[in-house]
Amino acid sequence: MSHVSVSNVWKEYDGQIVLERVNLEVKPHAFVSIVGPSGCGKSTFLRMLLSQEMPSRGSILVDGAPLPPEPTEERGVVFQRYSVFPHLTVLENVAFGLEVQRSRLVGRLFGARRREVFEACGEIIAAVGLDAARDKYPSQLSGGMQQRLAIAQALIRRPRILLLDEPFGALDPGIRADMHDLMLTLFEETGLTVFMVTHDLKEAFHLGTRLIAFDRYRRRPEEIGAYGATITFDLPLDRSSPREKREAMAEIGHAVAGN
Amino acid sequence: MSHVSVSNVWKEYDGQIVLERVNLEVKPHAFVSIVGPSGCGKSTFLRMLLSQEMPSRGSILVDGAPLPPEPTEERGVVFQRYSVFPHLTVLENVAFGLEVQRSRLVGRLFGARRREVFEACGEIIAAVGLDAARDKYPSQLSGGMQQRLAIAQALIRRPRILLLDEPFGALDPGIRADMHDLMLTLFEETGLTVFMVTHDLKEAFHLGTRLIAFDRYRRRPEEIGAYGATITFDLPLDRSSPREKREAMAEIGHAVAGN
Amino acid sequence: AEKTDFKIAWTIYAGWMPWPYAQEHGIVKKWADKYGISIEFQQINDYVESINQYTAGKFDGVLVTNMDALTIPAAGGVDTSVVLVGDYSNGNDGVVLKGAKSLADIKGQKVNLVELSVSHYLLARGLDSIGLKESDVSTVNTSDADIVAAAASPDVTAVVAWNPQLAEIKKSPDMTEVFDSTKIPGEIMDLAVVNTETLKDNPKLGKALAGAWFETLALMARDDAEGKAAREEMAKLSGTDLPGYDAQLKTTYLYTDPKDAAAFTRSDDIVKYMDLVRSFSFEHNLLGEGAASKDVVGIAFPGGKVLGDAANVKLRFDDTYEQLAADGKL
Amino acid sequence: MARRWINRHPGRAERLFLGLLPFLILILVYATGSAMRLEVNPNDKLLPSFASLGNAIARVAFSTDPRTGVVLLWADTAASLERLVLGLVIATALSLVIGVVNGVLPYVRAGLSPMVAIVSMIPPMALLPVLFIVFGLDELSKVVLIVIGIAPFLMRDLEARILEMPGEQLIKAQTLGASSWQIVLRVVLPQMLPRLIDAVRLSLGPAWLFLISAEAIAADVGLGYRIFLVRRYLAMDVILPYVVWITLLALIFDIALKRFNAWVFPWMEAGRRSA
Amino acid sequence: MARRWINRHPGRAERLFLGLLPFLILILVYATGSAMRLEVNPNDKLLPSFASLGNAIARVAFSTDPRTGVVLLWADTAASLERLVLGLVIATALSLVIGVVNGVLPYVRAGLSPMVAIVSMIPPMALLPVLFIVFGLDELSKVVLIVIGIAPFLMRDLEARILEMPGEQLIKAQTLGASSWQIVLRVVLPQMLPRLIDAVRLSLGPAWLFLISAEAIAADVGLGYRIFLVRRYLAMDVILPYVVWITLLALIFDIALKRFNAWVFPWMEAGRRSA
Ligand SMILES: Nc1ncnc2c1ncn2[C@@H]1O[C@H](COP(=O)(O)OP(=O)(O)OP(=O)(O)O)[C@@H](O)[C@H]1O
Ligand SMILES: Nc1ncnc2c1ncn2[C@@H]1O[C@H](COP(=O)(O)OP(=O)(O)OP(=O)(O)O)[C@@H](O)[C@H]1O
Ligand SMILES: [Mg+2]
Ligand SMILES: [Mg+2]
Repeated sequence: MSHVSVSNVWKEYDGQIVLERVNLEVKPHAFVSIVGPSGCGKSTFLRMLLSQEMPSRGSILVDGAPLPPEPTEERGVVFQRYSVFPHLTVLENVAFGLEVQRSRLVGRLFGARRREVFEACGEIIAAVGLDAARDKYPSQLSGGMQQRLAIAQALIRRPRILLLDEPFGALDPGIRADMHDLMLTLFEETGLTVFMVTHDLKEAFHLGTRLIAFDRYRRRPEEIGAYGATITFDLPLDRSSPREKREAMAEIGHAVAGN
Repeated sequence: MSHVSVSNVWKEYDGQIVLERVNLEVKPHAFVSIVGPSGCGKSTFLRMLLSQEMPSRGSILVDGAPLPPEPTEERGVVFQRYSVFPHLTVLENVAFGLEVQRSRLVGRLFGARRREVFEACGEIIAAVGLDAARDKYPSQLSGGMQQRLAIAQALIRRPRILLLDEPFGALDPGIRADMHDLMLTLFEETGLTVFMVTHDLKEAFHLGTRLIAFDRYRRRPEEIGAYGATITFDLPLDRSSPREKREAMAEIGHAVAGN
Repeated sequence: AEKTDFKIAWTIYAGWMPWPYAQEHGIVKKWADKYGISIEFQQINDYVESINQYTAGKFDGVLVTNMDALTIPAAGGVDTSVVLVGDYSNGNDGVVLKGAKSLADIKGQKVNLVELSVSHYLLARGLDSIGLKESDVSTVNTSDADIVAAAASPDVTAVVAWNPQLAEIKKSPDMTEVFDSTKIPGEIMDLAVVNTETLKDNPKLGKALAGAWFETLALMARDDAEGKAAREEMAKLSGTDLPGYDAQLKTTYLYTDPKDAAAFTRSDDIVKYMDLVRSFSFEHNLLGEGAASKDVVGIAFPGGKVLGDAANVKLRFDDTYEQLAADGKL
Repeated sequence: MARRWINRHPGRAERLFLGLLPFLILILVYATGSAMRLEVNPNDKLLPSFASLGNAIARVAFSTDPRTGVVLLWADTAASLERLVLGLVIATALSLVIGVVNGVLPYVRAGLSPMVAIVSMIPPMALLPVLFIVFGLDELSKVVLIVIGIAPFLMRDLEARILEMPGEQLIKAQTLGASSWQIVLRVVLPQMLPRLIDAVRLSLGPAWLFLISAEAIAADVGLGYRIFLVRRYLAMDVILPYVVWITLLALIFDIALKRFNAWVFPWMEAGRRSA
Repeated sequence: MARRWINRHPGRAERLFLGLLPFLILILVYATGSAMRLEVNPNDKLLPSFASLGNAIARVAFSTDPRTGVVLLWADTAASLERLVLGLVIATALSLVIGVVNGVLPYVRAGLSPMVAIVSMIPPMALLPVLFIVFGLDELSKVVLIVIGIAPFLMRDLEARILEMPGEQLIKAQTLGASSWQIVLRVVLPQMLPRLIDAVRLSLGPAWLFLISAEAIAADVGLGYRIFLVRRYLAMDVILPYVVWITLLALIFDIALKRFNAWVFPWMEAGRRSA
């Protein structure tokens, strides 16, 4: 059975077609890496998976049911731009998801229950390397630190689908490798389905169990607007065969670079 | 003669030491790649080179003279966060530097002179691949497109020193390769000196003629704040020897990843 | 200094409406031309502001009550001459109680009025007449523009007001007028005053004003169509209609005949009235905070009579122009 | 699944209905109140019936005043609008200059910002006598009252908005060789004009307030003058239509300025979150 | 190299000097004007000398009034502050509720937003008669006038600020399972409180204005009452100190609210560009 099913989705903005004829069937527990040139509509695609925007045409089904019309806790997200809450400390940002879950009325815990939740958050904060900044506000963090915080925040509710929009772009290689390990561990442990937009092909191959590329078939300037991008490559990735992977990588790299 | 000379520079914020004992001599026409873990002070270092902030101690000399106390057109910049003018179109954003140069009084050209400048900007706009978006406003561009615009804008005045803070982080590999070529061409043609912060070691090696890494010697949580980061690696890069490059890369990668 | 252009401030009030009428119908111009000067009447909505502007020197003259002439320009050191005593309030000011029958019921009530104005004076005189003191009531300063609405408010039980507001307030069935200015005739006068120095240097101004004033009064007093038309226009100007305006005129004793005006200005009554007014003013600190007694500001009357400090005369009742009009010598 | 309320947007028709609803309720409440009062006292002037409102409107808006030969409402409106527009234009121009130099130049800010903050706290009404004496009782003082009343707010708002601008933009402009003057002209001003106009929209209410207050004290024509004139007779049948008319005028100004902003500064709209 | 003016920051001492300069100039201008007028008429009341100002201050602020047995200035201040604070608190609370639901819930916005916009344009002074009837002539109507005067501005500002919030935050909160109510409580409200307080600071001027106007219309104690009472005899020696005092009080409120904001909402300051 296919878990996420995208059929014939189009998306226009004010008459400008961004995406057209997007079809995709994703099995449960897939890690879909999404690549494609800048401005081709990758973020737009993620926004539709999130129900932040509606497709202009076509439908998206999850487990056979249409996507709920609004974001839910089953689909977590890390945006390209920073999306943590500026008025909460690192710890409070991470605890937010648990607090609203456990206190429906005021969305906030007190006393022992609060301490308990905060302790539970310590682990993931440590995992993203923000232990020393637990009590800082986002504006006191560097860009990369904010993004790591956003990742921790999105993971705390253990969503079934995780949408990542260039989540590791601002991280240095060391931290990035740690985050990759964290992602893979979580992915294996929880049976999560992940959609990740990235510009780093190596990352796409390293993490993904499947790689799709968005691109336009028509590239002449006067055609942009009238024709949108769609899925031009769709490769299942087998993590066990490094050679195949390298070959596929070269092929895709070539195609996506567009020359 | 050394072109840019940084001697014993410290930077503190509210008693928290971010950088300490930074010493660096840079020859003219160098391409300095800067790497280091997130939050270690790379952006802070660039801000000081830009005169956006003053060192807490120590001095920075350019061609033997102290750095002017404010940003000048000799030092161009592309920030980590988007820094184009939201009220100008792509074309106007790029033309800005030329307009303020040629019209001291109103910073704006009219008629034939305006057309001439706008035409001159066409080339670099094409070079960063924004031809189709010449008349769009930044808010109508994707993140990557905005960043490419910022690069074109910074290059138009042909600064002698160019400061780049993760300029290509948001670009897809194809565009990124084009931008690399553009950077290298410009670098060779103009005798520019470049300081570029990046998280991508491959990029650092590919573009740089020299690579420096910032890091802390002390990493225990209770020591952060009391001790800052400083330059821990400083390698001249010879573009002609791929093997050496690969070896150095492995070494640095290991060190910077911190494990 | 001698000059030819004069500005007088006026505000809307039944007894003063002849002035704007005279201006619009060229009567003022006719008389001013006769004396080779020009006089402009400028309307100010806010009565106190018009006096303040006169006191600050922005106008050569102003239409004002006797008490305000004493307490604002005169007490403020601006030597002021009364050129014309236009009328006195003969029922135009009144004390109104809600659901009570006599003035004695006012005891202990909160009274809404324009504090330190002629309303306040009327209240004091009323209380005096039945042996009450001002401390037997408490006063709430209420703007004259809003006093009608205030009176309609459920928690207001006692109001002192002048026309046309008074008439509006009395229209409400539960309001009873328990005291009015017919009980103190002549004490609340409406005057045309001019800066003394200006008048001394330019007696023509006084003559022109007197000429225009009595001509207009004669016109409006007529019971024929022309007189009615004049009054109708004055009514319009003051924002009401002819019956409303006529009702207000009934409670205004206009000195239509210049002889009467001159006689009243010279009478002993006016000295007595001004003494009452200055006593009230002194008791309410209106002659200046530092005033040692009610004598600090001198008031001069025709024939050399002076109330208070003769060395500091700042308010002068002058019958010259009324007399000239009476003698037909203008 | 039911959507969260924050995600539910009314349709066109619903929006129209919801927007009109409070007004319908208001009219109903008025009608009831009026009927109740008129039953007790048929001469009550406070809440006149719709019929007498209609009469009064016909009198002031559609027939010439026999005395002056003009239609009162239009004469009043013309006089008031002239004062208002003049006051708004002067206040805006002044605030633009002072707000921008305050926001951009630290030295000027150190000198003027505290002064502007303090002046913005002075209740201008209390100083009316001085104003009238300094600026005379004619049009000038009315315009000056509007300017004094709203300019400090505009200046402070503008200064704050400029200080909120991302510092990177000013740095970027400097690295492109722009002088202080050029930065003001090409970076700060164009971005601040739409904000200023938004601030002017917020000032429309106070501007009318000051105009009416000034007209209540010294004028012989104008909307505020008329209201003041008939207020002593409690002629609510004239006051209420005048108030509605003033509100309508203010609203038209507001909408016109909003449209103007969207039209002249397209880049503002391009980035807005849809409402 | 000479720095650009936008990059030059005055030092501590310079800032103090520059900040005081306009006030010194003002005092000088006043002293000259006063001396000139007093030369012409020693009894002139419009611009009293500093000596008579001092006398008046001593009289109203430091000695009991013989008639009432209280120190006038303190009695007036206490009465006015009570009304002002009450009005501000009620207006703020009301605006918080309405502004937030307007900003967050599209359905409520469709209904209330136009109404609030229109109410914000009504000049409240013109409707005083109705206010008097409904709320009486005592304290309540004064407080209500303040509320009616400033609440619509606060509501509109809050609504606009909420609409300016990055949409990503609301989306993010939803993906973390927050309900509309939880989003309001934990995301919108905490971020809006400091903005609301900033808006209240901007409303301090208007709030005083409405208070003084209300006190001018009907009162027996209060700062506005005193000013309008003594205006009857142009006692600028009392009016001017009262105006200065009101300005000072407003300023203290302003600074206190600013401090409060920085203290209670540290995250606001953390990200600010240094001035
Ligand atoms: N709200 C909008 N209104 C109009 N056009 C939009 C809007 N949002 C996005 N677009 C357009 O849609 C296209 C796709 O944008 P999107 O942000 O999805 O690109 P992307 O693939 O994520 O690019 P990048 O890799 O640079 O982030 C762009 O051409 C952009 O101009
Ligand atoms: N204005 C400031 N006030 C206080 N601390 C600051 C300020 N700016 C930066 N810092 C601190 O200085 C340190 C270095 O920040 P910086 O932005 O230079 O890091 P970076 O190396 O560029 O990180 P990244 O790779 O994530 O961009 C961080 O710990 C940050 O918290
Ligand atoms: Mg994107
Ligand atoms: Mg950085």
